[in-house]
Amino acid sequence: MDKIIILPVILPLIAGLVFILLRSYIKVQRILSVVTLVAVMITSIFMMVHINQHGILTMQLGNWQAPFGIGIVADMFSTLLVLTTSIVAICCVIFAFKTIEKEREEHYFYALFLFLISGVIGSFLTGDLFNLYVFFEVLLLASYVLVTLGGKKVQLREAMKYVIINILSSILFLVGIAYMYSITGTLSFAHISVRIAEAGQDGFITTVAILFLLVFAVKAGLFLFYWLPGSYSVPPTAVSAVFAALLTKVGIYAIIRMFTLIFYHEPEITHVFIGVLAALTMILGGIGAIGYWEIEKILTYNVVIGTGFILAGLAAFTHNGLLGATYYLIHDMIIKALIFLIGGVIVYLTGTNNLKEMSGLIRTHPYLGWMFFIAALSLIGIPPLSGFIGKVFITRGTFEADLFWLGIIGLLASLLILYSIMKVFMNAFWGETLLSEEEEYGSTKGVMVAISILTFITIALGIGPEFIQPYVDTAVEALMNPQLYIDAVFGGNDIP
Amino acid sequence: MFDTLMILSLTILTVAILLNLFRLVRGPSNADRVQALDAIGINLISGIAIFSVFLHTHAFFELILLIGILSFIGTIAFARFIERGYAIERKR
Amino acid sequence: MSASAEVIAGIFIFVGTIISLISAIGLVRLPDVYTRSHAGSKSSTLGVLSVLVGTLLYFVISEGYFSIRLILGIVFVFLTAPVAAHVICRAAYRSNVPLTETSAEDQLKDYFEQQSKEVNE
Amino acid sequence: MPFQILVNILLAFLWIFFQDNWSFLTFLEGYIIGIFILLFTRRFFKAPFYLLFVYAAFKLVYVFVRELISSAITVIRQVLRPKINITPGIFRIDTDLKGDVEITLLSLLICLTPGSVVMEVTPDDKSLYVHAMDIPDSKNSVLKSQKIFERAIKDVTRKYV
Amino acid sequence: METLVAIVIGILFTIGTYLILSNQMLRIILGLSILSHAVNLMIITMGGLKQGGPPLLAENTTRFTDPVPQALILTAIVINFAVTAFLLVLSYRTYKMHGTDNMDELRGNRHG
Amino acid sequence: MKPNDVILHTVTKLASVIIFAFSIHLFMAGHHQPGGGFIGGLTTTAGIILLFLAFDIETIRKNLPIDYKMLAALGVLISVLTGVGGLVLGEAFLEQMFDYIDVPLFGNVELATAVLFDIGVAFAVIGTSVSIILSISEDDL
Amino acid sequence: MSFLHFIVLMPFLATILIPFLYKKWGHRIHTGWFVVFVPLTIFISLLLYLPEISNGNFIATSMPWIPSLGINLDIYLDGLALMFALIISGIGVLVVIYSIFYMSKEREALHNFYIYLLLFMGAMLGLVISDNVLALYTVWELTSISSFLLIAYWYERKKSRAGALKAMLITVFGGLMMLAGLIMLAMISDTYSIREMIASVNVIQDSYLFIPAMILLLLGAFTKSAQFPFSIWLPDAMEAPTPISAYLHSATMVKAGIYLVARMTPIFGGHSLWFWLVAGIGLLTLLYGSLRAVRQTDLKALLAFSTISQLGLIMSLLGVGSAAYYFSGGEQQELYALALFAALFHLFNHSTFKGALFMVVGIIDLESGTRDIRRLGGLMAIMPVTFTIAVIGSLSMAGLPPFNGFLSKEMFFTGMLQAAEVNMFTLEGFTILFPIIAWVASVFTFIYCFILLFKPFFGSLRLDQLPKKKVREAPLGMLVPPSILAILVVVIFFLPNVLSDSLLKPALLSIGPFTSLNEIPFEITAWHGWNTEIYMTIGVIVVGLLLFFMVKNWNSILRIYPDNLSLNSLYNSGIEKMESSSSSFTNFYMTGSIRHYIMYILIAFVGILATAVISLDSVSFNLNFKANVSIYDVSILAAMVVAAFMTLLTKNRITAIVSLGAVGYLMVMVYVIFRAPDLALTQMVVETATTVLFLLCFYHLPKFGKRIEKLPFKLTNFLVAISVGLTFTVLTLIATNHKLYHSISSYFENAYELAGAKNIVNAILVDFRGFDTMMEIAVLLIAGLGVFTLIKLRSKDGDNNETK
Ligand code: NA
Ligand code: NA
Repeated sequence: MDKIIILPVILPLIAGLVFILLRSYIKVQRILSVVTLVAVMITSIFMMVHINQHGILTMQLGNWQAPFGIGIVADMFSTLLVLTTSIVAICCVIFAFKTIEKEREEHYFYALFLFLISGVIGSFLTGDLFNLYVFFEVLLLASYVLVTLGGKKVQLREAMKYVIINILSSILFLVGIAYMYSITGTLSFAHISVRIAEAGQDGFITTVAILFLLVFAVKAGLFLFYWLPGSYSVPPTAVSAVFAALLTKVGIYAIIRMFTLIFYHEPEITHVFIGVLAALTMILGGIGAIGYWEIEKILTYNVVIGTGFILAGLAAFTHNGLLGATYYLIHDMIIKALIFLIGGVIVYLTGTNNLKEMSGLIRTHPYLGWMFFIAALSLIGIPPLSGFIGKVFITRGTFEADLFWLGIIGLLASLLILYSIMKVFMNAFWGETLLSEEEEYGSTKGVMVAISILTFITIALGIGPEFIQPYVDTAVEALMNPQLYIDAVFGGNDIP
Repeated sequence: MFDTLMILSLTILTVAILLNLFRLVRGPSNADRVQALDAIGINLISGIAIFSVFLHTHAFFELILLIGILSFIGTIAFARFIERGYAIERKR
Repeated sequence: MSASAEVIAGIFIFVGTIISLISAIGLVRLPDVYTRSHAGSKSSTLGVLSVLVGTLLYFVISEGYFSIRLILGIVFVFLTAPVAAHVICRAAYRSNVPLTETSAEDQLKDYFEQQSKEVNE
Repeated sequence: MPFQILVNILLAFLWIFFQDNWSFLTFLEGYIIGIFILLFTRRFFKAPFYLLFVYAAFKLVYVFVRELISSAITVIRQVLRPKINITPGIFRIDTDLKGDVEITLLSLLICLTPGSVVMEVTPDDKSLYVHAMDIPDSKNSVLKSQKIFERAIKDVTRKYV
Repeated sequence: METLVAIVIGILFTIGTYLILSNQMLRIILGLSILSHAVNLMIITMGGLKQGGPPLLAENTTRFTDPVPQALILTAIVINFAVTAFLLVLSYRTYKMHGTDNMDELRGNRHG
Repeated sequence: MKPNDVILHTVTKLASVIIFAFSIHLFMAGHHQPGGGFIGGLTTTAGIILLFLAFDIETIRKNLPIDYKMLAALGVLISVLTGVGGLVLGEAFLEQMFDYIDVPLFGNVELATAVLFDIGVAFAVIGTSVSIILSISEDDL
Repeated sequence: MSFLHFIVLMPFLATILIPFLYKKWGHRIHTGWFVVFVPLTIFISLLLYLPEISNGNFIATSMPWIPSLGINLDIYLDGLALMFALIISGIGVLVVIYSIFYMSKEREALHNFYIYLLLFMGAMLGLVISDNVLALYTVWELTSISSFLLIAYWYERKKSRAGALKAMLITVFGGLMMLAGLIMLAMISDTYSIREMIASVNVIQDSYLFIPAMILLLLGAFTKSAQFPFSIWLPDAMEAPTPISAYLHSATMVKAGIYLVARMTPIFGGHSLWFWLVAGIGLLTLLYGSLRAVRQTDLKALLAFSTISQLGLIMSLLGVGSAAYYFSGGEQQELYALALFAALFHLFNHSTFKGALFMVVGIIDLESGTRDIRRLGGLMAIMPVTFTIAVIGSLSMAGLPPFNGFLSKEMFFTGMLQAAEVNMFTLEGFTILFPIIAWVASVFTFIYCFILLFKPFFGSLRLDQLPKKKVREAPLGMLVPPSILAILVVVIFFLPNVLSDSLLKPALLSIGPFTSLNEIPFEITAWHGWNTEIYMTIGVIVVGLLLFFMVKNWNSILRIYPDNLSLNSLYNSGIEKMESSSSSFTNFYMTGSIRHYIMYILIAFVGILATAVISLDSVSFNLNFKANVSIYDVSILAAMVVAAFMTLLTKNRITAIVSLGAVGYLMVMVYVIFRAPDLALTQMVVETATTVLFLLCFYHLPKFGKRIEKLPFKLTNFLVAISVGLTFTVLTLIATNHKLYHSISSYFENAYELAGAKNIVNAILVDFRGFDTMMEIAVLLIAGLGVFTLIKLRSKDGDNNETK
């Protein structure tokens, strides 16, 4: 059973490789990509069930005992993210069938897409600091190519910035790894954790912790998000939806992983600092979101707000805070994909990105409109949709940690989300209908499946969190108790 | 004694590389730079050979040939580039 | 055994580096790219060959280790250095890098002019 | 000639089997013994004894090295002068060598002659344009050694093949 | 040794940073490359410098330098090469499409 | 006037043979000496590029008809599949196996799946680097 | 799931059916006829619980939602809940009937209308019977959303959309604050159940979160109930169809805030801040609403402000009544509890007369085509029934007998007079203002009630002023619902204690300091003798009538207050300013300039790291320059630094590239001196390849330095660069001196036994950490694909810019 935990990483990878060999067989690629992702989804469900019964799943690659080899560690938190990733990926790839031009498909779109997913999942599952860097690079490279795929002027321009910033942050990531290696002489998360716990998290280690925080902050769009709005708005919808849903989450995941497993000894410094950054992120993101009239910008700044909100849960560093963060993380992946997909369809239908130039779509596209509305409510955290539980428990967590300002800012941020997202709804869907269906620049044919699935999920997650609650609880329990992770990695072996 | 000689040799070589660097920087033509680069490559080979003796290791013998190869390829590439404006020809 | 290795290798290596230094000086001092190519290609080639031979002998004598890799390296440098010089000079000439003012004659220029005349006709 | 080399190598391996000692030195022993065997049996082969070719090749290499050293010394002398006093220039030499290998070898050798670099080969492979570092000095020595080179090359490429 | 290298790393960081704050594409990329070198230098420094022979068991030595940083740098070098190759071609294409290599002219209509 | 590349071509033929031999050496030696799949692959690439430089793309393509992107993908695939091999045999992913067997003529020879893995690496490196160079060259750079 | 759950869920379930019904029969039978059964059933079912509740009992039942988190659909039906539930469902029935005649089945998308309405109804029912605060919050927000949808029912109209958004923003804001407050309460009391919270009221009152939770909850209540200054959304909400205004914005939704305050009174009552906030804001709202109402020319707007005012009245009573909790028993407690009782009574009354009045206005609007009182007049003759209802409604609102408004108004005065006696809280002198404000507000209430009654119905009918040429009495169906309410208004006046015993007292039991019904002493009587209250009422009538007839003479005084300073225009300009300033703020730092972004990131890194390392007192290292260093080390490193500087200083692209190459090749040497053969090999090849790529990509670009960089530009760059360099030097120095453990690498020295390899680095790469390598070549492959696609897949949008 342990063996299957590598599948979510390598299945998409293998599929992508096969796609390169099958370059001209687009139909086969389409089918295979869905099949692969469904397989990943099923695997992760199996993993979840298994973890809940038997504890954290690990696999030491090459059978080299920890900490010498690279370990793949699937705790519940990771696995939940893997599952969500696979679902989001399935929806986005289905969406891509109808919306990605043939040219892009022939230029390895599906391969790149699956490489991206493989990188994301790998980042969630790896138990090794340097391997995390490698997976970051996998997903980043794939994202670079996906951003530029198509070669439009604006794509190239924004890709330049995106790539440069990410290279810079990868360099700083390596700096962190170097320091970490100097201090602890090891790379496995679990082993680092053990060694730091043993030696005590002194001032310099805390400094290095903050270095890692800042590195991941760039990736997550936590406070250092400046690169994000531009690059998320240029690729095709299916891609920007995946970006919005997954890429920042990897950074968030890394922050949560490091600050629950390794740097958990000085929360008054590190976690409060995370809280400050989270608050600033929500404020800046919120201000950004309400100021604009372009759909893509509004949605992108919402990604930023989401990041801040999730990390507010980590800043709290209580059981409830992390519970909320986990729920909200899952929710945010789903909902960002959904809202970006719908946003893309709106732009596609109206031929414009500017809200002032569109109106009254609800008459011609009622389902789209109501799904947008539901998505919007979910984004705001209105119950009983998926954002609610996360919102409540993150807020409760911050209160428990006496970070009232953070909790209140989080709630006020959802007001800004409300304003920005309702602006989209009211301008795009309400008002006089400008275009008849024949005059529209595109149609919703074939794209509603993905959107409907995601809408269904956001509703289902909101109404039925009880079904995943045991899993989320297991996840949070492990996050709050690093020893579980460490024991799973080292098994019964001695820790050098 | 021998070690001192090796260090002396290395120092001389370093001076040589610095002089080549001067030419590399100074130009004035790109051909000059390629020339300097080629010479640096050659000097690097010497340097690594000396290090191998000095450190008493075979570990860097591969590097010697490799530098030779790359230096050659690099020189050819740059020279072609200077000559034609492109390095690799599509079709004759 | 080791002492003789050190003596022989030391001589070869030291001479080699001196030659390299001189060729580097040449590279700095000589007036144009063509004259510099003489220093660059030949002197430094000799220098590196001397060092490599010294190294080879050092390991042969001290350890009985006869390195094919080093031999191959020597051969390769020997083979390619003149080509490099040739290609660089040709490129320089074809990209119109002028000869130094003290140059006496330039038959190639005449040849090129004649060739382009033929093409034009 | 290739056939002879092959036989020689086979003999070397045979020697290793006899000695039951897998090492480079044993191989070398076997190879040298093989040379002698081939020398004795050379009349059975139609081609001239291949070591003659090897000899010619070595001679060529010797010429190479000699030229290299002398050319280097010439250059070094110039470089180390307090004031460099040279009159460089480009001149043409014609050759009767044929084929890529011969032309190449000649060019390489010329490149290694004191103070001269081949700049161009005419498309008909008949003439080489050579840059000399110091025309009065180099031009004559190039023209002189051209003949030696051409013979040495022909020895390798034509005589013993 | 470590002190010296640390200072060199600092200098490389300074130069690299100065370069990436430039407006020209090329200088930015050059800066990133210098930063990468600095980081690789940093990683190898963290394993301890010159504390044994090359990590080859065939060599006659009992102490080896730390092989792990070397392996890490190898991976990092390759990845960095991949990224740089992509970035270079990207910048070339960007230059071609936009007709400028000045990043200041590539701001776009604000960040959209 | 088109230059006469006779010198270059002749030396290139010889040099590239040396380079290819060397790259195979680097690859094979990698397990015990400096080298390995990556560096071996890159050296092979160097050889191929030398050919491209001295000759031209079409000529080399005719003589070495390889789709380098596919080669790269195949390489990665081989590496992944050696990993999967361990998995299929009930071991961990990427479990490498090695053994020493006696082969007549070659004596005691080490067989390691790591070599297979490394072949994948080499293919990937060759495929990628050559296809990068080719892509760029086929543009009007 | 209990029957009560079913009742609450019924409206939601019905929403699923509506589209089908509408599609199937919508064009023949008005959809409202199906819908009306929902509130009717609910109303009747609830009535079944009345006897039980009237006896002072309650019904609690639960249905799991997220039981493992303690979040369930707990229902708690007590007096307060039942009273609200009956109002909601009862008026719901009337409104639906009314809407059947108001909303045209030909022109309107009725399925949407009724879905929203049912959603709202369900939410509202859920709100009042929910015991779980998170479930309460759920439906609380749902009321905001359904209200949003209803206000914007005519979404083509700009005003509808703006009104809807405003209402949603304000009420959701309040909801969020309320959520924060509820979470605090839940945290303190460790339960999500309101009942359990009330049970552990001592713990809550001792908590330092008591005051924050109170304020947050009040924010929720005040926004929802349109208390000053959050009242601005309510007038704009009048864009909704009139049945909706009648239902949501008079009888139900706005009372959610009242409900919350009432519900929370057992927790917060007795605290001075609660008293001052609730009563004070309530009075302020009362005054503000009545003053603003007088000025309105739109009938619905007038009603809106009157609603604000009346809600303020109820709120102030709840505030004063909360003082009852200050006492433990006794006459004082009783007197204050009377205010609570009055609040509940007036709340009920208000639902009746205000509902009726809205329907009246709807009739006027529909039949005459306008709601503008400057154009209306003389409708009394044409619309006798409507007029009668209007008389009953407005006089009740004005507080005149024989209508229920009179009774509760009298009790209101009693309460306020009682408040003036308050001496247990600080600032006692101010309480004297309570009755004064109450009286002044009542005067204005009287005036606007008369305006409402006189302007449309008296005077002369000027048909030319009206959009509709033919003005008629409304159809019977439209008259029945308001008539029922009007009858109630009268009936309650005469039989107040029926209502009191069956509903008000059980409700008071829920919120007041009583443990059983028997303890509640209040009897409602129309006549108390000549007490202060009756003099106040007479004063109201006299002064009110005077002012009403002289309205032209003083009305302009109210207009002195400039419109653009009003809360509403503050909101409007605030929203605009917020948008423009936030976009200009964001544009200020989101410049699109990569240099700026890098600058932010680096400054953040350096600033934060430097602060961290200094403030955490961890700068410690020993500078040992000499150990282990030889001359060639220094030369190589120096050469590298020089080459790097060359890269920086040169103006020539090629020189820069080549200098970078030199740095790379010197790295090869560095790897050699640091005993890293594999690295040296790899670096060698990679550096060459990189340099070649650099040259290929940048050879044709023009020379550097066309644009001269200004000094400030250079200086900033220099400063940032220096600080980055310095920071990482120091950090690296610390790191090298901060090795706490031996590296794991000694394990790998057994590579030959473990992995059969003598090259340890290679063993790590292909075996120990083979996974890294596997993904690394994947990275390489992706980069290769990227280069390929960049060159091969081109967009046409840049053709004109392709520069050769
Ligand atoms: Na619009
Ligand atoms: Na010569």
